[in-house]
Amino acid sequence: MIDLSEIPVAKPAKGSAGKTGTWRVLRPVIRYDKCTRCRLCIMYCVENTIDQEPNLYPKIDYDYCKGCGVCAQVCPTKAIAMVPEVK
Amino acid sequence: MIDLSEIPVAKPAKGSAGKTGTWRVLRPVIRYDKCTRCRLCIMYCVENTIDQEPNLYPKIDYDYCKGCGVCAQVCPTKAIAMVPEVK
Amino acid sequence: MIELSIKGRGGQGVVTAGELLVASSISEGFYGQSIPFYGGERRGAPVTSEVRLSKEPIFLHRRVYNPDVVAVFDASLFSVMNPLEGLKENGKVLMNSSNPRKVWRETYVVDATKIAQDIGLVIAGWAVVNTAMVGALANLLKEYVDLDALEEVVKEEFPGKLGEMNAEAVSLGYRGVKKVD
Amino acid sequence: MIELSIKGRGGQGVVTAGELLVASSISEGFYGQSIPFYGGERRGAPVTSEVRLSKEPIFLHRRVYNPDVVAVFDASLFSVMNPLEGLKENGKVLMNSSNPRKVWRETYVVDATKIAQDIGLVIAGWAVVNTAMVGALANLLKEYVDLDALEEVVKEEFPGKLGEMNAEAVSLGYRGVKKVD
Amino acid sequence: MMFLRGNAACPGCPIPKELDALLEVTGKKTVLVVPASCTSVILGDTQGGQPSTVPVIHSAFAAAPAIASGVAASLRMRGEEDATVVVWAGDGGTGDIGFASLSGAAERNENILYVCYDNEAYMNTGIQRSGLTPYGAWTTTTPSGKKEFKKPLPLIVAEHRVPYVATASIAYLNDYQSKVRKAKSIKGFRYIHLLSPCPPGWRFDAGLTVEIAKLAVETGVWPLYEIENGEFRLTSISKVLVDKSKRKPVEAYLRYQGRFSKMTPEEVKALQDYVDKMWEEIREMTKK
Amino acid sequence: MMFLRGNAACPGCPIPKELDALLEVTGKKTVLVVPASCTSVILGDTQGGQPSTVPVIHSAFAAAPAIASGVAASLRMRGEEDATVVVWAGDGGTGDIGFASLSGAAERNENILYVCYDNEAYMNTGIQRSGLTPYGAWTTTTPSGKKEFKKPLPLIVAEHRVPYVATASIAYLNDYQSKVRKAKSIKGFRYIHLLSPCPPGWRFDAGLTVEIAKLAVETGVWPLYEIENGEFRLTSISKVLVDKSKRKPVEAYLRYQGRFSKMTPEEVKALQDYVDKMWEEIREMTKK
Amino acid sequence: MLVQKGKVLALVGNHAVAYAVKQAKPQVLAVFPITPQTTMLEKLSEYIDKGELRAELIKVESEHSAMAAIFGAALAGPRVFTATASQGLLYMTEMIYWVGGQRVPLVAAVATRAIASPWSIWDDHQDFVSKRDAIWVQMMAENVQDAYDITLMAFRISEDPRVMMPVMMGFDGFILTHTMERVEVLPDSVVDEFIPPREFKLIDFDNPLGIGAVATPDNYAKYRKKAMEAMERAKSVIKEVMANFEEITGRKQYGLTECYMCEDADYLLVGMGAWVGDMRVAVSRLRERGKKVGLLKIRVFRPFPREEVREALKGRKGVVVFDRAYSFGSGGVLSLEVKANAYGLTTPIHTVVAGLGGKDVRPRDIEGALEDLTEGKLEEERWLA
Amino acid sequence: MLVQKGKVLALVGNHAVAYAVKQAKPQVLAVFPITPQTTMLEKLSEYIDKGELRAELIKVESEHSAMAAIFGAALAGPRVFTATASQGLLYMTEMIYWVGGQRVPLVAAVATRAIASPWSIWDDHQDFVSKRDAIWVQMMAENVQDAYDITLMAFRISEDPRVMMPVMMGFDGFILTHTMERVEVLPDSVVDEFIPPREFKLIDFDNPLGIGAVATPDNYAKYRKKAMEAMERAKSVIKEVMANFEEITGRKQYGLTECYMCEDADYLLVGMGAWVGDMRVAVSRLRERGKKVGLLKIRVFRPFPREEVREALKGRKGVVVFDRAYSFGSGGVLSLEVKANAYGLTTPIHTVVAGLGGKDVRPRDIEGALEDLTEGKLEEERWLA
Ligand SMILES: Cc1ncc(C[n+]2csc(CCOP(=O)(O)OP(=O)(O)O)c2C)c(N)n1
Ligand SMILES: Cc1ncc(C[n+]2csc(CCOP(=O)(O)OP(=O)(O)O)c2C)c(N)n1
Ligand code: SF4
Ligand code: SF4
Ligand code: SF4
Ligand code: SF4
Ligand code: SF4
Ligand code: SF4
Ligand SMILES: [Mg+2]
Ligand SMILES: [Mg+2]
Repeated sequence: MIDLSEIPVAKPAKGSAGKTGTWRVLRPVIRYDKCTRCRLCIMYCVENTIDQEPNLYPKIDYDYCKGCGVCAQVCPTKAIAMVPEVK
Repeated sequence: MIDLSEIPVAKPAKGSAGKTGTWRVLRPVIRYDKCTRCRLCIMYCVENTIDQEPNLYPKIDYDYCKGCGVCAQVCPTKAIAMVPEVK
Repeated sequence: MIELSIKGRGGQGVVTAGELLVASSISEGFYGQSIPFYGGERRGAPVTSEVRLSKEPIFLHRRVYNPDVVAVFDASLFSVMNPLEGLKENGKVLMNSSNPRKVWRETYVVDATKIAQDIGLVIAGWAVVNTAMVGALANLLKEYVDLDALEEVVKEEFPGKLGEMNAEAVSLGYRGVKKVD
Repeated sequence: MIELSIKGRGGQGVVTAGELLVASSISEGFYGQSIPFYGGERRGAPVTSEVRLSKEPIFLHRRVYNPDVVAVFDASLFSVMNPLEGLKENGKVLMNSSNPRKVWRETYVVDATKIAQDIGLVIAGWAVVNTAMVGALANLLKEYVDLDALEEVVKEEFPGKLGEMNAEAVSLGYRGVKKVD
Repeated sequence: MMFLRGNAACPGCPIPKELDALLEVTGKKTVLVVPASCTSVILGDTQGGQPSTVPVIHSAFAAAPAIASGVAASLRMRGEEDATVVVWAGDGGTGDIGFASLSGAAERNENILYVCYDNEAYMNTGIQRSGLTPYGAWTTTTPSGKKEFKKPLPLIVAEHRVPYVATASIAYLNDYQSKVRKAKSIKGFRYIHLLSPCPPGWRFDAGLTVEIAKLAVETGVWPLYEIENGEFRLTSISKVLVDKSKRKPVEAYLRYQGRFSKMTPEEVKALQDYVDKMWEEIREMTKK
Repeated sequence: MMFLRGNAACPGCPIPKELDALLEVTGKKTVLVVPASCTSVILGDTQGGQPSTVPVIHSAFAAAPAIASGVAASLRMRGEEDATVVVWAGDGGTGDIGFASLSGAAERNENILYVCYDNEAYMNTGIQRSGLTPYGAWTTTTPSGKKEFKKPLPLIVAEHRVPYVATASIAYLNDYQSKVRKAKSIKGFRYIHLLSPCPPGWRFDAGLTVEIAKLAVETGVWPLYEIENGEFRLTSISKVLVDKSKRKPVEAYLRYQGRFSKMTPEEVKALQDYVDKMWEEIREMTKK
Repeated sequence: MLVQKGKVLALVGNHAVAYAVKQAKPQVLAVFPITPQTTMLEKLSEYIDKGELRAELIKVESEHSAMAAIFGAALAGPRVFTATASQGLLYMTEMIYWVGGQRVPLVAAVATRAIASPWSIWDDHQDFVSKRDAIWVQMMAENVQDAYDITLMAFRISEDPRVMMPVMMGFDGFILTHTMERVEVLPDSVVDEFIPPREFKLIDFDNPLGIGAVATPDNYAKYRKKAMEAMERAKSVIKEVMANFEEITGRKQYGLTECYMCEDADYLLVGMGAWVGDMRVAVSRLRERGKKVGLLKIRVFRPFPREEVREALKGRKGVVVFDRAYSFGSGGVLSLEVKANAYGLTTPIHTVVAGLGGKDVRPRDIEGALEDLTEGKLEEERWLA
Repeated sequence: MLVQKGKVLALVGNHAVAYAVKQAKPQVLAVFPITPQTTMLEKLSEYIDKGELRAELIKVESEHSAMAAIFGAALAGPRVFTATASQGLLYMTEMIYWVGGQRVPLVAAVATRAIASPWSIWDDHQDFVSKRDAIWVQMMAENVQDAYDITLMAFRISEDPRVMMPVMMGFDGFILTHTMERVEVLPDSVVDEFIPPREFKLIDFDNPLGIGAVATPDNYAKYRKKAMEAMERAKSVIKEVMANFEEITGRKQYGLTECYMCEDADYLLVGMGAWVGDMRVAVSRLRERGKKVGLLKIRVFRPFPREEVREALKGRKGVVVFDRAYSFGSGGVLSLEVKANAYGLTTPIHTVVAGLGGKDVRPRDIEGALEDLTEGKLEEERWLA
């Protein structure tokens, strides 16, 4: 078979650009009391970094969430707050 | 000024491909008795090889006419005959 | 090795003529080379094709400057160019002509036009003279070209009826060639 | 010649910081070189810019491996990488921080974030810390960078009101830098 | 999840989501052909790996439709016609340098799904004008705003008489995915043109990506439609926007974007007129 | 006479006449930009000279619109805006390899007059299929006839919203010249698409060039029209051909051409249907 | 030694190559017409139309797309082929480097032709050599038989896992492409055995790769080093393949170079391509006149046969390289290669630049230069123009 | 000697070149963005937008069209300019040869960058050298000042009626394009005098020419010979222009090459581009350690400074050429040039291939190789990868 080390290719990997969560300046924080489990944040998180828990609540993967704030914008109940990362 | 001999260019010339009349197999011959001086042959000669004489009759420049027969086809009075070149 | 130059006009099958000779020579186990010269060739415009035939492998790839044989498809070419340029002193000329005029020390003629017309090999008003010319050349080049082999090659090149007609032209050309004294 | 490494994040003006230092050094008749390192840099992603300052012409073009000075725009970088990699034993570190923690033998801090916020240098929620950091660096690099010249350069780079504010940040940074013992 | 997190897209960039939504529909047997663009960078590197869970062929800037044609031919030869060959290209790769290649593949009716994600400039090289940059927009090569109108690419492609052409938007994910689904079910050359807001390039706050995409549709700047075998059909919310009164003024769309901030009122009006005229044409087309 | 006799065009080739008729209108202050094509050969050589009496820039196959853009910019700088910069290109150079370059120039609305003389194949290299080869036509690369329909290039160019697009035919010289005249009077990107019969390539007797060109129009295969600022208008004899009964059957056009000789009756019908459908669309367009 | 006698055919070069391609059974082709390659494309179209070759021919709109299309096709597994010349080869430059860098096995034939401006459709080698840095194996044919042979070997060399690299077969435009010669073709079954089934395949839905993703500097340099090593390995693979081919056909293959009448030669002529045949004749004639001359034919241009050339040049009194391509501002391209690779030797090396833009090279040109060389009258660089 | 002191600015390479271009007053530009050239394009856009440069910038849709557009523009008289890199330079290959063959004076800047596949945006010289046959003068800058200087000189050299040829100015991507350095710029008036008004114009309605028409073989070869001669003439023209520039600026220009610490050097390092600066430092350090080493910088790559290189190499004990570009299957490209042009000498020449795809070259790499050379421990070819 062919020797793949000879040929420039990339293999699938989570975190191909590293832990992109470290890029975050603002952190999205879900106030579960306000959350209606509508899933809009999951649907629109441009990074795919919101997981749906078994209880249907959204959960953010902070290792990779870049803190863009799209989820906060699309949340109909304003359940997501963007808070500055502690330095 | 620049030396044009250094640079690949062509200058305008009649007969850039030589005396293309020698390509002719059939020769268009105008029967002036049938010609109505309508100028259609002049207009449509694809080679531009039919001149208009002062008397408005068409005259073929056999040095360059390639003998395609378009003039004969467009002549409304069939005044142009295509005759084999004598070998 | 023998070198030929075939002169004709765009549309007369000059290149095919060269290839037929070469193919039949090769089919006989010999060697051959057909070199067309391409310009912006047009129907009616002068065209040259060059041929080498040999019993030994041919190494040369340059053009033929001093042919042993020149074949002229169309006498009117003399008014446009000198088809015999470079021809060896002791070379041969084959003319398609009805008029046995001597143009070189050793001149042959064949009336390829008439042969073609008689057989009905006429396309868009043009007599297809190349196969008759090739037949005539075969006669001059017996050492390299075998008539039967040539006819086979012609039949392979032109399918069906057309092949028959062309093979006949070859044969008539072969037989119709005459030396001009 | 002195070599610097400036570490920050995409969007913090790390490259501009290096260029401001170099430009002011050059405007003083010295030599300087600012070498940004480009990857697919993104807002928030770690970014490095390297600087050489010298009184003699600089010939080197390779990257800076053993800086004399490292400036860290954002303490959180320590969790992503080692910003002090290669720093000379006797080198200096300048941290943007409100917390005077010693990270190297010779450590300096300036609260560039606060300076920026106080002046109102905040864009899209981000404090613009680069000019305050550059001011602080000028204090550590007096031999090569003159405060007035630097302020001039900053005003040239940022037109109008923004220039004023940034020049003030430079000045506050210059004065606000403290050695951590 | 078909597109893995932790990639090099800018915060707020819709591309990862757009790709994930695409792959969700086309599935594992998809080949992505990606010419030089922001996506090339997002797709990782030989060291860190790639976020894509399907094969990716990186392509020279002008070559993607041809590469895809080759892949499609090979898959046909391999008897794997159930796989989907997708070109995923930016507006520059699609409408500028690669356009002859696209047009050729369309004319040959190659069996590929072409998706142009349109961020309306060369973003990977740092925001330069493309043929698809809209009128009035600032880029680094149009410092005073672009003077020409956006090249109407979906219609130009449709004029090639390919079986399927559609527009889409990240804000209308269902509409987008159902178009991908329809495209997947069709053989031949299929084209989806996806407006893809870019926070740094369009100069808006990263959190507004979806909002901006929505406004593009609501103001009528970006009509959602599909053209199936020559038949034009508005889709989703755009269906009601033929009525001008239902459309927000384009100004509502321009407002949030720094790239339009220097437009004069006259220019804004010119753009509004352009959009209104476009809708007049759309009205004609829907009548057919 | 603007185009000199004694050039390398095949007997019966309409190109010399087409160029002469063009130059008659655009005059001495014309620059011809000519990409690789039969015309490159017709335009002579450095030894024997050229038949053109105006400057010619020979161009790489894909480069003509860009070269013309450069010439136009220079002439603007020289203050010679009265000169006409003409791209004279074959169908292959226009619709295939050079199409990105054309599309780019159109989008930038460059001040050039683009004439595509369309002989419906790569003739200079000996009759290979182009994107503009019509359905059913034999070429050396479509030995059993082309399976795709002709790329509708004038309409694709028109979809770029350029100020002027027109079709023309050598058989209707007045129509052609008046379109050139109108184009000359307009600023910006102008496009004329000229059907240009080729005796050896289409396999017809050289004397029939004008006749074939006429039949293309009379059968409706080649409608004559112009699109000025988006306004579509039939011209010359085509005006009456919206009425199907006025059109000759396409078969009348195909009959004389060897390239169509192997078409099956079904294929002929498919082509007739295609033409009829095209005229339905034309009817729609004329209504607007 | 099993020598498989094949059929003898009379073929023009383009048809001989098409024939070899047909026998190699590629499944995807993408070819854009350009003189003097076009008749090869036409013949391939005909094969496919007649069902003699089961393949798809993608009728791309440009050469950039031709190379791109077969690149894409090759990644998915099938054997692929394209052909071009001159402007076409230049137009696909980006993709030429692309497939080289990606190490994709495929074969391209180049019907060599001069480069514009000004336009010229005639032969020289300027196009072929313009790709000498691009991680391609490059071989050049002397005659029509050679073009057929090299095309077959090219597929095998290209796909050899030790090489894994595109191969370019160059042959002189018109001079070979349009010249009919005697060609002995192998039986299909022998070809089937000679070229084993292709194993290369990068598109695999169960092992999804990002083909050609960004390489950071360290990675990039590493890949390039591997390419260099593969190129060096290619030398022995090519020799191995040639030896095998010689065994099968009984036709002497020599290797990367061939040294003709070299044994006791004081003077050496070096050349590549179709005029090597003419050089053979020139050398024989001079030999007849008692001149101790020989001929070194370069058959493989990349990897350049450094060792063979050095060996051949050693101890000669003088060498003349005939060049049909020129690197303006430095020298004849083949000359530069020979000199650089023979650096350290002291045999004087002269250059004759000839045949540019199809200028025919006459017997007296070759013999004349060679004779002048033996007599110390040859300039360091002579232009026949 | 009138030395015109100019302004001192701090500029990144791309802006320095843009500044020089602005001063040369081209009237038509056509540039397509590509990393790492893009910021030059952006700066030029800004100049035009602000009215500081009166020119049209044609926003072409590709690099092929960029070169085509300025080609067309240049024929009509105006001064023109473009810039590109890597894939862009490859994509315009056909037009690069076109303008060279047509002998059109124009200037192109190349921000050197590695070639895909795999993708790399970082520096090496593979793109620049890929155009070494194309009838272009090629010069390479060492630092930002040099890039500015060469750009100005390029216009003058290109338009010199004895040369009449395009000129390519290469400078290392990122390493120079994005690095800010001290640049002394000339006053506009001095530049106006230094670059005389352009005379070249082929489009003339009263003398209508067919530019680039077919050339029959004899004609073609003749034009190529003239190009070769012009390239040879260019050497003295370049020296003349440099001497003049030196006079004006007081900045030493040396000529086609510069030999640094060469006088008594036993060992010589040869290089081109930005890392020459690092080599200077390496040489100085080794000198400090008592090693007799020197440095030969190649500033003009085409025409290749054959005489200067031979002269510089003569009598050395050893030479190492640092190469940032490789001709796979033959050797380092600069190495090949040096060896071929120095053929006949016996000084051993080694090659170090380094810096491919942006791989940074560290002090120890250069010094190490040089030291190994002096100690007889350097391989014939060393790869730093
Ligand atoms: C031939 C060539 N020219 C230029 C480039 C540089 N380049 C890479 S990506 C890019 C812009 C891509 O724009 P677009 O297609 O719109 O994608 P985006 O980056 O906006 O996502 C350019 C100009 C290149 N890679 N190849
Ligand atoms: C890059 C490139 N590829 C291929 C060619 C070969 N070529 C020259 S003309 C031509 C066909 C031109 O076709 P078209 O534009 O329709 O003009 P026509 O010859 O039919 O008049 C081709 C393929 C070329 N010159 N350059
Ligand atoms: S969008 Fe808001 S309400 Fe809906 S699931 Fe997310 S956090 Fe909960
Ligand atoms: S901030 Fe952005 S990346 Fe993070 S979870 Fe919200 S949408 Fe996703
Ligand atoms: S035969 Fe043809 S070329 Fe001759 S005059 Fe008639 S139309 Fe003209
Ligand atoms: S077309 Fe016939 S009738 Fe008319 S001018 Fe010519 S020859 Fe006379
Ligand atoms: S520049 Fe724009 S398109 Fe590119 S990755 Fe960033 S947000 Fe996405
Ligand atoms: S091949 Fe056709 S288009 Fe070309 S010159 Fe001949 S007739 Fe004219
Ligand atoms: Mg884009
Ligand atoms: Mg055509």
